Amino acid sequence: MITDPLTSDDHLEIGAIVGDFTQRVFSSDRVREAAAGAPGFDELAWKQMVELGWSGLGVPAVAGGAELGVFVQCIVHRELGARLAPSPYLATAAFAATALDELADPELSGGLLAAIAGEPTLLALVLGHGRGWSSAPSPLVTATRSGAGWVLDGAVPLVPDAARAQRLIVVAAIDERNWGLFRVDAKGVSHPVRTVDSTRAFGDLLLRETPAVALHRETFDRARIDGLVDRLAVFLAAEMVGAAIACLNQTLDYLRTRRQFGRPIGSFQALKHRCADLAVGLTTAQELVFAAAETADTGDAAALALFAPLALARAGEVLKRTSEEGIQLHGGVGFTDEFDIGRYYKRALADLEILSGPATAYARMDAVRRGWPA
Amino acid sequence: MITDPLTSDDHLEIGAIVGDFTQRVFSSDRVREAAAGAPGFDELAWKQMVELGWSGLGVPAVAGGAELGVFVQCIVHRELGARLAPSPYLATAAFAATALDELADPELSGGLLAAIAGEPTLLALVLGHGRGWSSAPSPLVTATRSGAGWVLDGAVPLVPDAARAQRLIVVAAIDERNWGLFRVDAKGVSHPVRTVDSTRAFGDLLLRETPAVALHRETFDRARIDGLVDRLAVFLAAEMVGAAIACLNQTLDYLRTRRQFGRPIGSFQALKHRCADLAVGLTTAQELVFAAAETADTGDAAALALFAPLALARAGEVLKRTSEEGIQLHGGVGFTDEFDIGRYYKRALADLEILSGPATAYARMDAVRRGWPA
Amino acid sequence: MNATLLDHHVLGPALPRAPYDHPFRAEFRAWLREHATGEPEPLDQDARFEFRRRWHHTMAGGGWTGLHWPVEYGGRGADPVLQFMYYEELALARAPEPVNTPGLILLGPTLMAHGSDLLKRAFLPGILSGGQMWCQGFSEPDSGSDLASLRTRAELDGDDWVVTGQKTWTTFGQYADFCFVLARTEPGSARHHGLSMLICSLDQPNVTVHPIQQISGDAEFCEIFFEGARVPRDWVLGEAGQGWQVAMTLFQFERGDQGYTDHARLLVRLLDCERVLGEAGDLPPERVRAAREELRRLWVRCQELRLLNYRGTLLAAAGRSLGAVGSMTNLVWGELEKDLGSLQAEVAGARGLVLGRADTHHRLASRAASIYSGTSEIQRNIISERLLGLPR
Amino acid sequence: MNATLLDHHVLGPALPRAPYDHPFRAEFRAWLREHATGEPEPLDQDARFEFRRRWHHTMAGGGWTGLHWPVEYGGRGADPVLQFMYYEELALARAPEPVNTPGLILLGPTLMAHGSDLLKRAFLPGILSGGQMWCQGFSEPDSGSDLASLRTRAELDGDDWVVTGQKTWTTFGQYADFCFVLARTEPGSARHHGLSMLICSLDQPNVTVHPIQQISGDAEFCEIFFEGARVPRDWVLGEAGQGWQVAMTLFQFERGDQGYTDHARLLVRLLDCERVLGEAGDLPPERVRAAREELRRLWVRCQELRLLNYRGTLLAAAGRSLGAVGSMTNLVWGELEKDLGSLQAEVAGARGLVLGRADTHHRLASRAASIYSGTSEIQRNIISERLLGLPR
Repeated sequence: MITDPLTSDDHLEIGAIVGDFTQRVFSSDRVREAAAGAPGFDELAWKQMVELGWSGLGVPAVAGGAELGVFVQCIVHRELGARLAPSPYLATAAFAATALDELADPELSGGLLAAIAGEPTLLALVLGHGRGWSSAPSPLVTATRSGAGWVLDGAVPLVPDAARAQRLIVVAAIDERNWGLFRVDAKGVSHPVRTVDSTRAFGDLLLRETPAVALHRETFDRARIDGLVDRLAVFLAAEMVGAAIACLNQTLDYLRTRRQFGRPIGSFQALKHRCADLAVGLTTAQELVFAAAETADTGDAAALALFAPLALARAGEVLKRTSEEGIQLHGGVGFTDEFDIGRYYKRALADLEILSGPATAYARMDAVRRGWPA
Repeated sequence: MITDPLTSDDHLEIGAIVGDFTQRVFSSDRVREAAAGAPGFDELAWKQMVELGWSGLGVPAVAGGAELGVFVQCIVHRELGARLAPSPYLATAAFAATALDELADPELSGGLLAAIAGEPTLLALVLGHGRGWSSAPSPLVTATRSGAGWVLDGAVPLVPDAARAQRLIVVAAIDERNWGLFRVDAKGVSHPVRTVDSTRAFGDLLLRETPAVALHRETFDRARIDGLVDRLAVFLAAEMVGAAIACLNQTLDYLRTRRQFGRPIGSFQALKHRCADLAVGLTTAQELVFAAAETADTGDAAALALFAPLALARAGEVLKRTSEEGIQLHGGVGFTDEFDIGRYYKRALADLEILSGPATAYARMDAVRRGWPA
Repeated sequence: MNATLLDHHVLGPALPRAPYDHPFRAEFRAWLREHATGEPEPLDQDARFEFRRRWHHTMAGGGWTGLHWPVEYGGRGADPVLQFMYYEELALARAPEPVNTPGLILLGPTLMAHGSDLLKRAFLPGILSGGQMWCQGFSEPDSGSDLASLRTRAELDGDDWVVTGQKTWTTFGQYADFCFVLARTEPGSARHHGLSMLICSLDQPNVTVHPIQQISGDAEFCEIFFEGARVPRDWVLGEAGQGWQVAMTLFQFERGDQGYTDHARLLVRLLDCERVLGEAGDLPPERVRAAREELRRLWVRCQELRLLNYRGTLLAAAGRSLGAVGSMTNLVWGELEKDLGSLQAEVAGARGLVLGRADTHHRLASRAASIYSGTSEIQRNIISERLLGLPR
Repeated sequence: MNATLLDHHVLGPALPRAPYDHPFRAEFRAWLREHATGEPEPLDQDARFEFRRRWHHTMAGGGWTGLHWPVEYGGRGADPVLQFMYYEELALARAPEPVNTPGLILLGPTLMAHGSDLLKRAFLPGILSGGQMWCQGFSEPDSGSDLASLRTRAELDGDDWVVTGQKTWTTFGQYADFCFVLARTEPGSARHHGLSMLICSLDQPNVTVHPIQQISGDAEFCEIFFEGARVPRDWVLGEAGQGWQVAMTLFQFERGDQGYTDHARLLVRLLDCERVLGEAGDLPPERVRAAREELRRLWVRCQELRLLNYRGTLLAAAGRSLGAVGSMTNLVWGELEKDLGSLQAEVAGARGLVLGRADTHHRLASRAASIYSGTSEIQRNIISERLLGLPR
């Protein structure tokens, strides 16, 4: 298979452990079973992951987490992506935890972070400025003081895992330049939406003078939100690249097995060359993802501001293309529900929307490059 | 080979006659020989074409031409393109003749048109508004009254065949809204430029109070120039599609003959599929070209305003891609001067600049579509 | 407003031999204005098929089905250019998609060419009216693209053929009354020899039709199990043992007709994308820009498909062979259909993920387009070998 | 101005293990600031080679050639990460391209691995200094991509091998003093067996070097005719008959090193395109827009190539096999080089057609990139079979 950017013994061991777990817990049958009910995730599997300490991999040690950093978390994401795992790991342990860690006052957020690391809690992050590095001029969610607390107003479509989260962490606009981080109860404000991807519990969010608790100590500007999205993008990109690897592997298995005209169809050169091109795209996308992860851990924010959109854009394009080509290379069975390949395509479509996909990522990349001396 | 849009017996016969002539007169050796001297064209061949009456195919009968229309002319252009014929046919018999026929006062232009139909005259058309359907705000060439006549000023780079033309037909701006058609002597104002394509005599034009004769009776607006370019585009597109057909055929010949790993390389499926894709692009581009030609002859200007840029854009893209892929599929010999395939690539590059290529054509297409009810 | 310019805008520049002011267009358009509601098709597949079946009856009532069938068989004897305009007009009117095409396009004309008088009398009227629905039985689980390796067999038992085997990828088999089945009728024969084309009623206990669940939620294709299904001895098209030749005749009709309808329906859907993009949605500006670029590329590709269809039309009108134009049409259409399906959902942004929407459904369903009517790969094989003469 | 940000802008985001503030970069950059003029290379090929040869001597004088060679052979024993930064810095300084790479990159290291002490002493110093120029003799007219089918043969005659045959695609053979020739030394042997790697002086009457005219006007590649050329008996790398294994060692160096230089030079050229686009030229606005889009796509592809090179560097540093990363690098580089060549000329508009300009020349020359170092097709074969395990 393609070159693995994991090289240290530690990382390889973590990869093997995570791979063993996900292979067992997120088998194709179990994933299909979980999806057959309400869209969302496998609760038992989530409990097990929390018990194993994985939900706290990115949580600071002071809050009871392992504080192992982005690179290690990406190893987990890659495996979850490969299995199309129905899991709140992305929404809770990556998105919500990172927002809390980056933007919240530790005294106010400590309990939430400890909960993420220690209990099978369910949080979702609501980006009230728009999806991804949105340049939308008007915010989707605004925060207003109300007595001693705050109320939030606004509507956000298709927030990942919001349909089953207990609490929502919301980035909301306080005024034209200042933003804050808030906590609201999900009950009554989050409405489940059935999408093509049954492995995530998307919810439409409708906030109407909804009481909220402020978690930030100081307000922050758009640049801080973009910096947050840089980090989120790396996690999502790692899931996408994991899914793409699984897509390619399943397709290769099929090509090696299926026979037509008296030969395995994998011996037809036109198909081989297309697989080679997929492998090249996948290899480079994966390198971008793990370079971004390593860069996030070294704290080079300027480099991350380029690597993150690059990784998200290319991982998204590669997953889309690999799953599309995967369907085509499976021939007739590719577009039936019998094989898993179509499920990867559906997940690709959903993943591409979570942070608004390649076009938005490239716009971020261009903006960052324009900001540099020419 | 690919489906031929020529279907009537008349057209097929014309195609066969032209094909016989060009095969004989524009053999690879003779074309290389002509190019070895100054860039430009084979004068003897041009004389023969005039004697055969081909230079007057598009010239009105009153001026001694055959007035057979655009479709028939495109049959000739296709064969000339296929042979990379070094010939002033495009510049003189197509571009200059069409401009004269469309924009000039017959009484003033009759002599020139008669010369095109009857003698081996050499004219070049200078588009002083910019290349192709240029949307450049300021004109490249302006015309000013001077005594009883006119003088022209301006600079136009790389005018096809201007380096060897005797006279230039110039579209020049009279004021902000009005344009005119002028005749100037080429001597002293046209400077030869050596380009990658030795089959056309490109010239840089420098006009400084150059005396000119007005050929229009009434001035005309930008829309009329765009309409003229629509017609020119069809001729150029026909040459490009002819060149692309020859490219593909030469590549197929090579693939059927050359052996590697004990098989003709044309039996490798990856190469076959790429040839299939080239053939599809070529087929549809050729259909666009001849649909445009037929539309030009029926006089449906609204349809032509779309077909012409479509044909030019697709023919250009297809010739570029077919010649590039042709080089690649020839392997090592593809980028040497020994085989002709590289010459097609060079001609493609030059042809793409003559009317500024696909991007400009698509801009025209968009503008025309925007002008319609939505 | 100038009606011809409107047509230009939707379908593209007028084609010299199928102009927008053709009297046939005017006549059909007048009828359509009265009968076609433009109501969108239901998303539920059963409801959708019913919807289309009703439209077929409406069309048949007006004498607008089987346009190309000879007058003696109830058609209008329309030449290919009229057919071309017919399908363009249907698309412009946003009429439901046709049903019973396996009967109208494939089996009907093949019956006229190879069928006995008995068979023609028995089946042609029901095909035209839509009273009997038809499906085809060619592909098998182990002979997807390699038809000659089929295994379904039929043996004579008294006055009946007894059919045993499995067919797959049968479009709308669950709604069909009859299936035309290619089966091996000479034991021990190989490849293209010893096959026969049988007409088999699906309304018998020895036939099981099993719809195949697709990623779109549809089940447009079926597996059909023949376990001793019975076919009257003379329900054979052409001679017994000549099934391959009959099938080749039939496939020619498939390649030829399919294209007529496609570019126009695609162009109408592209117009819808353009409208959605023109409205103020919540798609960020960079995605709007990218979608507009893609829209333009797809418009150009639709024009190319349109000209391929037009060329196929003119060739057919001149009685000449389509050659590889059929494979090209298929290839271009399949790839275009997928990309348009993607664009339609893309312009809806995140909403294009939500189940129960037409754009969401189309995107998923479109993935089958480059597979089910001969994969793009098979078309490229055919083009490179038969048209370009590259060695096997 | 922040120097690190400048590097970010040109080369892309800093790589964690090859940071812009690395002391090696600072040291080399200081030397380059003093010695590299940034003067563009001449377009005439002979002048260009001379220009590069002079630069090689300058570099050798500073001890900056053969950076990765062990100190005992005159190098600096630099690890792959230093080499990676070395090539990035050379590109940033717009230094001339290296010459004698067949010697420095391929033959030198292969000599160290397989050569006798005699051969090492005789040839390594001249490679390093550039006093002796080297070329390779592998491809033959009838064995372009299928090396094992080569026909050049060598027979012992007294103390000499006598070489007969024809090599082709030999880079800069006309400037070389020596050629390493893969020849069949065991009569009757087949494919990979019975081959030997010989070192042949080109300065002898029985060798003719014939440059091949390219479409760019260059003749970077030569045919070399050996008509009884003589090679001393012990000028064999490894054992006689083991030439295939020696060649495989050699090819490993090729795949590994080549990439180091490429992405950085491409990124510098891309920067030039960006500057040209920023100036008010006569390119119409729609072409400027299209060029900007392409520029962005190429920048992304350069970053991908850069990360492939970086991965190759890290693998080499860890002493691990490159696997198919070499083929991927080759494939990605070749396609990128062509597209960048096209963009460079495109931003010049019609002027990009004029002979005697660097952009015109580069566009034509770049067409060879996906062919001469193993075609893109061969790389895809290798990737699909060796890496992905698809059947032959």
